[in-house]
Amino acid sequence: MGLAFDLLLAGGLLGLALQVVASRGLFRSVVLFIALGLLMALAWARLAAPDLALAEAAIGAGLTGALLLSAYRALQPAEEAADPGPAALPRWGALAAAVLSGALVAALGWAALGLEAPAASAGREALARLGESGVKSPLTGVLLGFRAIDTLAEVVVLLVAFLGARVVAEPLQRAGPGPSAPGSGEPVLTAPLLRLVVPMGVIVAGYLLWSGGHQPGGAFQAGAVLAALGVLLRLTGRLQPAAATSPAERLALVGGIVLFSAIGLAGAGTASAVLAYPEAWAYPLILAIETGLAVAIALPLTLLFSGSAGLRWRER
Amino acid sequence: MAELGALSLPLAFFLPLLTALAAFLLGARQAPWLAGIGALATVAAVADAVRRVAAHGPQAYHLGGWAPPLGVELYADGLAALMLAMTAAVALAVTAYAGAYLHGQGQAAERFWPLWLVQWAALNGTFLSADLFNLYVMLELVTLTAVPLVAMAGDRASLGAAMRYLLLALIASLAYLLGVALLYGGTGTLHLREVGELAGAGGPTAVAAALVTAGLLLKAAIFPLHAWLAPAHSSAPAPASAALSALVAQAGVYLVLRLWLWAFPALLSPVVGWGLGGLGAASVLYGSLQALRQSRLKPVIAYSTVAQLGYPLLLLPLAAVPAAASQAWQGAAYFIVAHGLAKAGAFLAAGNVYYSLGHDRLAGLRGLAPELSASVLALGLAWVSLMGLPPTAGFLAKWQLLSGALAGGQWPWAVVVVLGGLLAAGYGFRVLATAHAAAPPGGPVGRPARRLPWRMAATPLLLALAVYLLGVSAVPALRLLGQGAPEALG
Amino acid sequence: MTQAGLYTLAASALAGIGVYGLLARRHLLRRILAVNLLGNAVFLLLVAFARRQPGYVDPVPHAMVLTGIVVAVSATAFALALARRYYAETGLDHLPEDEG
Amino acid sequence: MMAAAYGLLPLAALLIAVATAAIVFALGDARRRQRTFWNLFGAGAKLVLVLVMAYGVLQGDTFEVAWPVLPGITLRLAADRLALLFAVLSAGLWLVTTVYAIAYLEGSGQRARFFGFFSLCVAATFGIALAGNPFTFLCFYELLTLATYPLVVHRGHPAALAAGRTYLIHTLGGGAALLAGTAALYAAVGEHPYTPGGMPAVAEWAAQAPAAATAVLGLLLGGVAVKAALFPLQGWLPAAMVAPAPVSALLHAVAVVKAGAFGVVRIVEDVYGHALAAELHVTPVLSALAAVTVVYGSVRALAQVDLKRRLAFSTVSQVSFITLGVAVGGQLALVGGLAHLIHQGLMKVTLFFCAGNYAETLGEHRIDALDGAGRRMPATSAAFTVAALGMMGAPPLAGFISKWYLGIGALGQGQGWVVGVLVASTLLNAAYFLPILRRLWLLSATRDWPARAGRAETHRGLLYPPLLTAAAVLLAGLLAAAPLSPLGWAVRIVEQGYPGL
Amino acid sequence: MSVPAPLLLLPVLAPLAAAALLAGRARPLGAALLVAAPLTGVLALGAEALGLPWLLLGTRLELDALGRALLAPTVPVATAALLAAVAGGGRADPRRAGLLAALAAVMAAFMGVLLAADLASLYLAYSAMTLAAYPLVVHARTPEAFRAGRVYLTMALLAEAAVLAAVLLIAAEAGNVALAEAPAAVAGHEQRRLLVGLILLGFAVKAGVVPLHAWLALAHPVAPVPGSALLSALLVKAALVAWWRLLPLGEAALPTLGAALAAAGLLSSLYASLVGVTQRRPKTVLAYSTVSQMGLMAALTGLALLRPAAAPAAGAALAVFAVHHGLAKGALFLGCGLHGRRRGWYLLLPALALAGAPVTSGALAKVGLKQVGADVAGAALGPLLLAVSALTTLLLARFLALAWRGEGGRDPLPQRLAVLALVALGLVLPWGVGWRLMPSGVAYALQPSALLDALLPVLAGAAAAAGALALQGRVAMPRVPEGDWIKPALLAGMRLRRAARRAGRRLRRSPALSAPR
Repeated sequence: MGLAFDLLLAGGLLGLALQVVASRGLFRSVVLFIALGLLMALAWARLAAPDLALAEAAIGAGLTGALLLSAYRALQPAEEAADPGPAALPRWGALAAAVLSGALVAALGWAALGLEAPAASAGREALARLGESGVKSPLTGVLLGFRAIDTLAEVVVLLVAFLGARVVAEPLQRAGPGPSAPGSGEPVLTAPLLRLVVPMGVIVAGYLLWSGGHQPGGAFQAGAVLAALGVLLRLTGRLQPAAATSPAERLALVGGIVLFSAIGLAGAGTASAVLAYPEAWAYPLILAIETGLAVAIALPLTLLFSGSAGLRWRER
Repeated sequence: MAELGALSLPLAFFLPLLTALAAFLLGARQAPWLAGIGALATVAAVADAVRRVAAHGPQAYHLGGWAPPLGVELYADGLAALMLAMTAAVALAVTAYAGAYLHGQGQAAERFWPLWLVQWAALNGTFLSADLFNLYVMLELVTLTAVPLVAMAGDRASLGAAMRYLLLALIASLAYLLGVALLYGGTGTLHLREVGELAGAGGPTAVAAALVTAGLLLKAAIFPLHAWLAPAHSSAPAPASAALSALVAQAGVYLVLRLWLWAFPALLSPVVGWGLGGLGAASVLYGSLQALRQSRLKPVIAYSTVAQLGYPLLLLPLAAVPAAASQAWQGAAYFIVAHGLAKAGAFLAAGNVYYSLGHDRLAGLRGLAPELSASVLALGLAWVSLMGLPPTAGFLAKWQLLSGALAGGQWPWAVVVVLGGLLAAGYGFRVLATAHAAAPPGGPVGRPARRLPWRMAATPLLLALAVYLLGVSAVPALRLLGQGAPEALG
Repeated sequence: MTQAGLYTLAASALAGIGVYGLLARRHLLRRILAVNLLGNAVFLLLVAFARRQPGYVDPVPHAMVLTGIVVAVSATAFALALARRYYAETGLDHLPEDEG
Repeated sequence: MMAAAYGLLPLAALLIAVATAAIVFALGDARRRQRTFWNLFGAGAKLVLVLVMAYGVLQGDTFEVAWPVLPGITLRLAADRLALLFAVLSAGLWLVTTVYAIAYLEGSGQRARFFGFFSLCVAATFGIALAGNPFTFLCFYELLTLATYPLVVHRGHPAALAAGRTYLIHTLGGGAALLAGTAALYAAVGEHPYTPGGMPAVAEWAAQAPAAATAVLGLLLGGVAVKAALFPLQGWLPAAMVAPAPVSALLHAVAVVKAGAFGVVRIVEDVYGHALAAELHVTPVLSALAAVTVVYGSVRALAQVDLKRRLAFSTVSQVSFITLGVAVGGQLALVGGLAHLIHQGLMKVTLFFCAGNYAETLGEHRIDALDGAGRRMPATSAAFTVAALGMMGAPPLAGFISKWYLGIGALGQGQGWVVGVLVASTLLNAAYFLPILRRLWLLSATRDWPARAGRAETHRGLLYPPLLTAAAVLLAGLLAAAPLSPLGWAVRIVEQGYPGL
Repeated sequence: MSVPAPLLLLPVLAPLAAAALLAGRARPLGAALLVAAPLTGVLALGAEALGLPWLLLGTRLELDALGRALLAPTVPVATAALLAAVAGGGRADPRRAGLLAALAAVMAAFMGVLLAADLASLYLAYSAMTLAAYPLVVHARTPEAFRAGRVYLTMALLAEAAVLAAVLLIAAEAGNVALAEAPAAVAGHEQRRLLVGLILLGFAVKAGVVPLHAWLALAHPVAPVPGSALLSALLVKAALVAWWRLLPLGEAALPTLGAALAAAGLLSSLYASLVGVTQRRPKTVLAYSTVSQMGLMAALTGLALLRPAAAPAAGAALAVFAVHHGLAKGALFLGCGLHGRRRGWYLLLPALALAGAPVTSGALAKVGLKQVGADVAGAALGPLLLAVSALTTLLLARFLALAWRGEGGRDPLPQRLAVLALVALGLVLPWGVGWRLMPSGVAYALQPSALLDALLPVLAGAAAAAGALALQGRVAMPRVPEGDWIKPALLAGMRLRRAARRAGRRLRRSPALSAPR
């Protein structure tokens, strides 16, 4: 029964993926990709990875989807047929691509299936020594304990993506989903709904953050929720794009990383090594770091969606 | 447990990173001096690391105190130390140069500094990390800092180059990650040397190695995956071009060597070696021929990068030949160092040309030499190393490669090395001759519109001179390289 | 066939589809989509690996995937920004064929 | 302390030239007086150091500086007699040429660049002279190529650039061959210092792998043959004539072609040893090529109407005598070859100085425009005459001495045909030099020459160098039997270094 | 009489110093020194050998017997020629300084040839002389002069090539051998025949052995008078000096080469006299006379080569012959430089001497030749020599007829004195030398039978001359160009070159080869 469901799920994944690639309409592809993300989250949930499912749903499907849609709109020619569009791949080219992809599938499948799961692995050791990390959730232990450097670097990646996007930034009028002028055209329910959703979201984020220590959740998921809130506010015009990054935003952008680095470097003195935590303080420190990280994840994502250097509350 | 003594290893990553954050926080106005201080601090950390490696052998640092496979290890052997040192030298030059180059360009400066400093941190991380997945993150960091630098000019050409670069780099990263996933699935570890011990030479490992290598070769712009490099590297602003060619692309080559010699030595059969070496050779020849055909200065230099990146791969077919291995190994490693310094010098000198004239068309460079003599001199000096002529580090590296190839009886590589040098001379002198040419009647086309700040004039010259300093004797560097080298290559 | 094996195969196929998309489609957005497909394939593979042995979930691949997701979204966001700017400057939604 | 410094003289001499280059580069174009001072100071100081070394070597001192460059490979500067023969030539002519060049380039642009590379060029030549092993030789040999290129293209016009390209294609190609050869040699036998009579390790290797040894010897000789302008690799030399006269003088007399010829000496005598080279059947080929070059260069020179081009082809011809002397074998021929190294340098530098003087003072490059120039510029023409007659091998000038030893050396080796080459060369040299002399002295001018600016026939800086070198040509021949003459030095080298020949 | 050895350098250096002074500003002093320079040669007579091991390849200077004898004509002829040149007209001649310098150089070089006692020095002096003579030949700067110069230089240099080869061959065996030992070295050389052949060939040009004489006939007429005098009286003798110092005379018998040389010499003599008669310019006639006389001297050398035992006698005879010829020819050429209407009287005595009239030095010289000839070749040579003598007389008659009347004008006293002095010395010196070297010959020459012998051919020649005079105007003299074969040869060469060029052009135009470039 379970396997049948999995089979269905996998088939759905592949079918969607094929549609994403093969579909004629670009919009359709984008939407299907978002759907694919959701299915993927489902699959991961099936594979005992609820944290990942959560993150994939929020980030992989949600935020990425929002970004894609916004970009899709921006890439539409102002007038139809102004752009001939990319020439179709010649038949032999498509054939070669198919052969190559097929070969990859074959090799990969053969190799991946042929791999014996090793008796000893980093994962087993991580589970065995989870206690030393100061948290109870294995994932958080790995992310913020054993392999903290990856997490740190990954947040830097996000910051860098923001910085890079600033380099290629478009004028504010064209940036992100475009300037939204709320008020007249806004559905009636929007404002009250938002008034409900935003505090809820913040609370959920806080909960996720806190829960990350022992069950599914954590800085990423919390950051994703916050970012989703930001997207929402930006779309509804509560948040307006700004041409400059305010000092507060700057601080928020780097604060998490600086905090993480500072605690990490302090570990060389207070604990055994860089990125080690003194045993007694491990949990609070990790929580502090996670808080910083959540902000450091949410803000760049929001800004990236907004396509602007900063955000300002709409003047009332 | 971690040794506190080797704190300089994590610091080599953290110091530029924190400087970048500070530079971003405080804005463009404070960035140059901040960057200067951060650069000096980083150089100090690197110097300490290098000193330790030289004195005490390879240094390992277990981040968080977690030993592999659980934690991530920073590992500095001779090769890594050499790369760190080279990176420090180039980065110092780029930092000094960029301060003057970007002076007065508020927005560009504001964006450049954090990106560049993070890139430096990520590069140091790439050279130091002994963890395959951590390497992936570092590589992504490098890529995502590199592409905006390429796009900085914001014109059609640079945006297209950046776009192509980004897409290919992302694919490369994912190919690498796919390989890493397979390796973890097979060995249960991500640690480089443990993977080397556990992976064996089976088919799945071969697929993983192929994926990893394909990704890295794409990042290193090895033929036939080279097409993105030249437009990208020639579109970036000069200091970024220098960093991209001297450091970023070379990091890919470095990782190819690192992985094949440490993680997949069992797979390095003659056929595989000859295949990879053949790709390197093709890169050398193809890049050189392309460089000969360019009509602008920076693309010439960029294609020269394609050519030069191919040389270190010649080590792979030689590594298994006992008579050749040691020399080829030294040659390849020294080659990366020499190329890095020389290429950075060349790009910065080209940047001076661009800065002064507002263009870098070769046809417009006639009669240029008197106006920019220091820069042209630097360009010439750097090129001597790229050609592999004495008394430069490039020559010594080429000599070692050549000797290795000959001692191992694999003369085709020797032919490639010699031929590559000749071609390099061909495209190099094409440029230098133009610069030496008498001005056309009516003065040089486009007289220098801008005076060159002395820092910009001096930096490429100093980089070029460093190549000569390393050309006086390679012994100290090679002794350093010997620390922790695989036994077959020692 | 185990559950993990099934998803392993699915991941392989997904990777193939992603690569095909990269090779066969030239619209920038489609290529970015394809890159994401490829990324998803890798993640799926890792998640499947984590679940290979009964009664045991390997947290390390999970951590890798989580990190990977953030990296992927960062890269995608930047790529989209770049593509938009490229389109704004050139009016092209694909890269010209002539390379080098 | 003093003793240590004394031993470091080779390095000091090398660094003086490099430092001169650096200072001159740094001074820039504008500061003429300072540049002149440093140029002359550098050249003078180096000559003094070289002479001190020469004296020391005569006293039996050894000078050696070596440092490891790569594992198992050292950069080694060693002052043996042979090295100093070449070093004295280069240092001496550097000084003279510097004086000349300062006067010659007065008022032209890019002098900082010119003199900087000029100094580098001499540094490289000095390094070639004192190189103590093939690797060191290779390093400086390539450096020489690089340092001379900017000089060749100095004028910067398209012809100069084209010549520069020709020059590079030849010399870099040669350099590549030398690189490959040297690397292969090292790969086979490792590093050994130059050993008069040949390195024993090479002999052993050649016994085991004669084919490889022959191929490597071919590569090595092919590499140096380019600079030595050996047929058919001589094409660059006439092309390089577009360079200013002091450069031509430097290329032809002091640096480049001599570096090649000197390389032939080192490779044949000190790496393989003549006996081994002969055993591998390389020396006969080499001597045949040299002979062909001698004749070919002379025949081509006959047809040239541009004075410098004629001189260039003459160089092609004359330099091969050095190669010939080495290839023929035997002590006497080697003496002749080595002496010719100096003699040809003195003669050719004089000729180029004079050609430069005609070009600079009279504005004439063509031979047929020089009718009656002897009356307007008697001193220059006298110097030219001495050098030209020397080239012909007319006694008592330097060239005669070389030919004498080459001839009797070849006969002593049972290679009488060399005498035929010598005789043919004499005749051909006469055929292309005597008409020039006739025009200079015996024909009357077809146009009015530019008036003298002062009392001297031309700038004194242009006048004295050729007179000095012409006097040297005369003295080198006239006093050949004196102990410290070039011949005497060559005899010393051969008697003490190559007793086995 | 003992003179310090270093003074041996004086005859060489003094003319050079004089030339240097002439080039500078001390012209009068230079001129004086120049005229006096040849006189320093006398010093050499009393000097010991001088060794200068540091010079060239180890130089030795010494006067051997032949050199000693040759000083007899050298000193007076050179002094007279230089005096004539210095005192002679054309002070306004812009090329006078050049002429004097060239004369000085030739002078110095010839002295060098006489004094050289080692191989390298001999070669040095000889080749220097060759080159230094060129400016003399082309002094007039006319196309004719340049043609003569070209022919001269070409032939001389080709010969020099043989000389160089020979010198190197000797040196390879014996190093820079002292000339006293050179004949032995050559005799013992493993390639003796080749070597001797090269030596003969190499110096034969200068010696004017037919057919290598062409340059003489071209060069003498165009050269200025003092130059011709030096060329004809002295320069050509350098070849003899070289032969006698290098050939293995008295050391080894080389019958074939010896006979060939002797035959060539005699034929030269006959041929040159015959051709000379047809010439129209007095100096050309004299040039052919020189060829003729040099042929006899070459024949003497050949005889010595033929039979070693005859070498000493042949050497003595040669020395006497050379002294005689030098003085007489010097006087005749310098006489040609006079302009006076009665210059024939100045020329008569030397002409008679050359013709071998009894009691003249010519008679003595011929006695020596005859004696050696009879000794080596028996009586067969007698009639031949008779014919030679007769033809010589005819030739000189032709010369006198052409040169008797000068074109008029006053000659400076020094010039006239110079000629007269040579005439006078020509009467005395050969006898003096003969007395020392071949006393028996002197005695024989003065016997009546010998006088008669000498008279006979002279009379025959005179008769022929008278006949020719009688026929003058009625029978056309065959016209032989100066240098006989050289002009047709040059013309043929030119035609050949033109034809070749034309053929080449046609070839290039032919469609098969005209591929687009």
